[in-house]
Amino acid sequence: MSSIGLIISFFIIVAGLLWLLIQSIRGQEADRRVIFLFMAIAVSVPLLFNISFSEKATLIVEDVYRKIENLPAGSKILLSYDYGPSMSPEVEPMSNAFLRHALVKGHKVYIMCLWATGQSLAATAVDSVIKREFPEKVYGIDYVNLGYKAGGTGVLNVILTDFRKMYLADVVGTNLDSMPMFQGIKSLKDMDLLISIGGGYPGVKEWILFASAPGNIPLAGGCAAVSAPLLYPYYPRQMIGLLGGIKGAAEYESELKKNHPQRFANMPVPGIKMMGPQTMAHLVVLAFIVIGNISYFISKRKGQ
Amino acid sequence: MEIFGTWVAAFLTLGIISFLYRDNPWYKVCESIFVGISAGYWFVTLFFDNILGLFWAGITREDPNYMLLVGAVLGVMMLLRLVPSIGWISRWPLSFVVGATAGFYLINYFSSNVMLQVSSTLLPLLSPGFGQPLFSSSLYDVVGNIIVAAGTFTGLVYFFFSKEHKGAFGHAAKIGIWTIMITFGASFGYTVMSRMSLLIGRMEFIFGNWLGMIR
Amino acid sequence: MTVTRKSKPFLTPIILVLVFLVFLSASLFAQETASGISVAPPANVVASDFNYDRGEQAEVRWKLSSDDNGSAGVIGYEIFRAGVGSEDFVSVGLALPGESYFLDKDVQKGVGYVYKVAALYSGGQSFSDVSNAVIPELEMINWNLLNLFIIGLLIAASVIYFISHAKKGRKLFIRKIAGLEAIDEAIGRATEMGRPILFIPGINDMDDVQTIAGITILGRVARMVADYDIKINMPVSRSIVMTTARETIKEAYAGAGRPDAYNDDMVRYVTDEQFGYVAAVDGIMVREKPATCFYLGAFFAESLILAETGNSIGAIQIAGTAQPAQLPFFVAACDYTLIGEELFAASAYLSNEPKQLGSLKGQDIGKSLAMIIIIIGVISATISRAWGGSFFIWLSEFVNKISTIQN
Amino acid sequence: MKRQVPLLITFTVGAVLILSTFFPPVETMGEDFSLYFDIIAVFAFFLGGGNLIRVNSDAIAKKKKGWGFSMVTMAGFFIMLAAGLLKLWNPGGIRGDVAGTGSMFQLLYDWIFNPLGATMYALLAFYVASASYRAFRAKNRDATILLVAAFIILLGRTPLGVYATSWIPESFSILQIPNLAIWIMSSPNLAGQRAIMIGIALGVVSMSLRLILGVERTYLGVDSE
Repeated sequence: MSSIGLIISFFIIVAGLLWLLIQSIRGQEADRRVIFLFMAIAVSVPLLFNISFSEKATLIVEDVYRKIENLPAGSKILLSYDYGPSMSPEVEPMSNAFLRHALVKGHKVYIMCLWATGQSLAATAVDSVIKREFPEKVYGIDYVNLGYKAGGTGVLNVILTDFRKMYLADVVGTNLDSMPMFQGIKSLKDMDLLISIGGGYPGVKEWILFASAPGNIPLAGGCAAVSAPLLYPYYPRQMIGLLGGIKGAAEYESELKKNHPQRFANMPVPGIKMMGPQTMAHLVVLAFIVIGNISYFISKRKGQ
Repeated sequence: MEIFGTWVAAFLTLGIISFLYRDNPWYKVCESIFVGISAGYWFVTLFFDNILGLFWAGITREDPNYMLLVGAVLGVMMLLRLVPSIGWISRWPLSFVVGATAGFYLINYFSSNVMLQVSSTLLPLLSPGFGQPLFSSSLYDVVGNIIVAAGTFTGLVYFFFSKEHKGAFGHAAKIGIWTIMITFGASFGYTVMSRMSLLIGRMEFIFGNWLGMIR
Repeated sequence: MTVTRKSKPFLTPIILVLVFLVFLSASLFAQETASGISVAPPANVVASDFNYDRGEQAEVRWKLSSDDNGSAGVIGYEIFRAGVGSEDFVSVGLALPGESYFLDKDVQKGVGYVYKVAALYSGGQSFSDVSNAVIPELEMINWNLLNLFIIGLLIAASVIYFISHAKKGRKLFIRKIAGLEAIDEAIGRATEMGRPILFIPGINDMDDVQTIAGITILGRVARMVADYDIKINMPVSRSIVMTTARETIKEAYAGAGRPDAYNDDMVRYVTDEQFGYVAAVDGIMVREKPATCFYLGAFFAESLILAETGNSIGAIQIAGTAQPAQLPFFVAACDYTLIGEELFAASAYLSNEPKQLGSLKGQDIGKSLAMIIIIIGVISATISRAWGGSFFIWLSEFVNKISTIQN
Repeated sequence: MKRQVPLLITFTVGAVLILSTFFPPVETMGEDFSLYFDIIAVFAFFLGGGNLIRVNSDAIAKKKKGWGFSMVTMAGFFIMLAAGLLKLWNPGGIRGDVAGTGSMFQLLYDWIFNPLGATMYALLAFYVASASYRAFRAKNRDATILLVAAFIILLGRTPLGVYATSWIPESFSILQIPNLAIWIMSSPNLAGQRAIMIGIALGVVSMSLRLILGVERTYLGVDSE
């Protein structure tokens, strides 16, 4: 169904843009209602025929992907859910993508959160992603959920030197020492990669200043699009990479699909799905800017 | 019951979108409904939050805050505008509001905008680390710091009122307006995505919840 | 106005007694914990009144326990508080290993307190001696804000100086602001086409200085409009803005000698809801097709909806706001845009009164001050980071100190 | 009397609020005054609401053009007022929370208020497109810079941007569109925002002083003497 839809919609939009181009070459301005019509098509068609584009990862996302991909199997990755339900629709796709990638590479995943609301979101991720898609993974050996601890940067301060000072047990109360994956784990410094997801306070910035920098541990970030510009200055020196908004998640999902085609054949890709109409709309806006300038230059030359 | 709600919402959604084609009775109906309902909504919210929640509760609790009566007196004075003979008394609460706003904004904006923004621009241009070798920081940071400091400086120059934009001062102002233009272009382009997701949300409502065409 | 150091004659004897008592109990207490692998307690705990507050905060400082070296024993500190002379200590807070300061936020003014700090280790707590007594006091002046006060005073003085200095009628050069020069042309166009002028004062109430700026510009615009026979159409979304706008327009028409031409219906209330108001304004624009649209005040996401609808009816649009996020949309969609500061300068600029123009010169002094601080700060930071040199390091720190606000 | 007293009130209230930040005992005066404002605003709403009713009922009475729509507005206004103040269909009855689930107030909010607001907001997507088409034209140097900056950022948000410049070698990776976009957002964009914010703050200082000193008084409707 979606392939036919793809052809039809592409045909409509390309033909329309061509017609607009000819109009502009003749120096006629496109009527604003035509532009509105194009926007309506550009957004609703990909929704109806769920068209999506393979997103090629930008450097800031690819660095994170390469880091997790090249870590030796069994490396220890800490994933921190630092966001609430209102930001969840924008950052959940990326936190699930991180989980899938770490588990498919056989890494050990340590889940925790600095936001109280993160705890229930982490729990749903464990059920919907790990338990359903990776039944072979064993709790306490391959992954653990440490849950929420109040104190924000104070928590980071403590676990930077000793996990057990802050977390004596995991979220369900089992003692850390009874879990094989905690043998020899003394502090954050024993982690191979830290990932913080969330754009508020405490968030990625606090993880950089209070954990990654003092402990010299590599850190990757994930945040809502609106807070990405505030985190860009930390890349690349204090942060190996950053996923910004739905676009970052879509790029990561397409990398996962491209490099692990069989394992992730029918993996849900909310990021890529959402980016379908976004990309189409952006391309139409870009086309209008180009056409607008053409008709301007032609009318100026005609004017002279 | 829920179906009825979705149909009402769909009718209103399409009514508003029809304005894009041109002004029509369908849009006028939606507009008047929106104006009426929202005005009523705000009065009800203000009544429960401010009159009952803030004013009445503030007066009737154990250590009542009688200063709230000041607000009530000023409020009544504002209503006296309806009485033409002493309508001029309504200028008193107005000047109270303007005085309070001016005083509050002056200090607030000054400390948060001027002091904070200036102090965060004081970046070392070359090597950020203390005592590190001269060009240790990567080109990326050096250029970045220079642009931030120079851009802020020339931006301020552009906003100068009392000096002609000529000579060196004029060039600095020109660089300043260029920086500001880059800022406007960049933030316009950056917000396009968030505006699109609003429309995508409405389209999902129309095609999904209402027409059920989306899997 | 010097602050005399608070003398507490009656306290010294009490402290002496207390110290003796504490010494006695501490030594008893210490033996008790000898059994567990105890850690050394924190030493010389000092309590002091938090400076420059309303007497509701007290500070506690201590020397780290000798076993707090990040490896073994100490996993944190617990701070206890008791009234002066009483022994029932209550835990008021925790501190992390390596921290030696705690701010106790819920103390009462004028009540005496003593503190003691326990080093926590897996086996239990190792208590320090009891601190000195402290009575949180209210300080009249917040000296931390001295730099804010001085710089603020400097800029305010420059504004006031130029306002008063300007009275002597010396012509002051003020650069052209395109948006404001265009107002005459825009009003002329409205009179030619015989179509109304739409004035939108933003969607915030009179408790936003941008709305007040919009209303002051309305006063000038209404004065110009009063001379011609065209209507001002002003839908507003706040009731206080409605009454203020009516007052302003009525006075402008009276000032122009045409009090009869004014009627209250020029300004009408629509709704407080942001998008309900925008829907109604769009309707007015498309139906009454104003020749000129003014958007002057606080605008949020709806800025582009108004500007694009205004453009679709071919109106001249002059916008102005101090919301940085909305400026790109106004710059893109409107004919003229007053950028941030220019919105506030507009009423002075249009009034052409020497006093008002003087205040713009005062603003420039503020900008030059900011520019000087930036230059000195950046250069001193660069030199001090690259080559050191104690003067530059001191200068860089000094500039940073005067431009940051500790609270 | 009509002119001196208001100016005096503005001056004293403004000066008191400015100085109060420096004296802890009166530090929180700013918040108290905003409480008073909220109360004044509620009283003033009767003026606004009254005007809304007068204008619309006037249109209906005189059968002005579009008086039918005024009827709709009045109906909406009074229905919402009744639903809220009388708490119709509210499970908790007159004591219940005004927006209790199932109450008419909540239904009107979910079915009418919310979709209308969300759709008006969504119109922005259309207007962003038409504004981009119209405004980003290389008319002069400033407009060209505006255009180029917007174009790079927009391109950086699509896969096209990545493919277009992926051929640039690693050492010059800064020139690749997505990285260029990130750099623009973190350096020049930051500088421009700062200059504007500092300017705004100084504009507010000057405006507030003019208001407090009574130099600017048009808001009072008292033009220069």
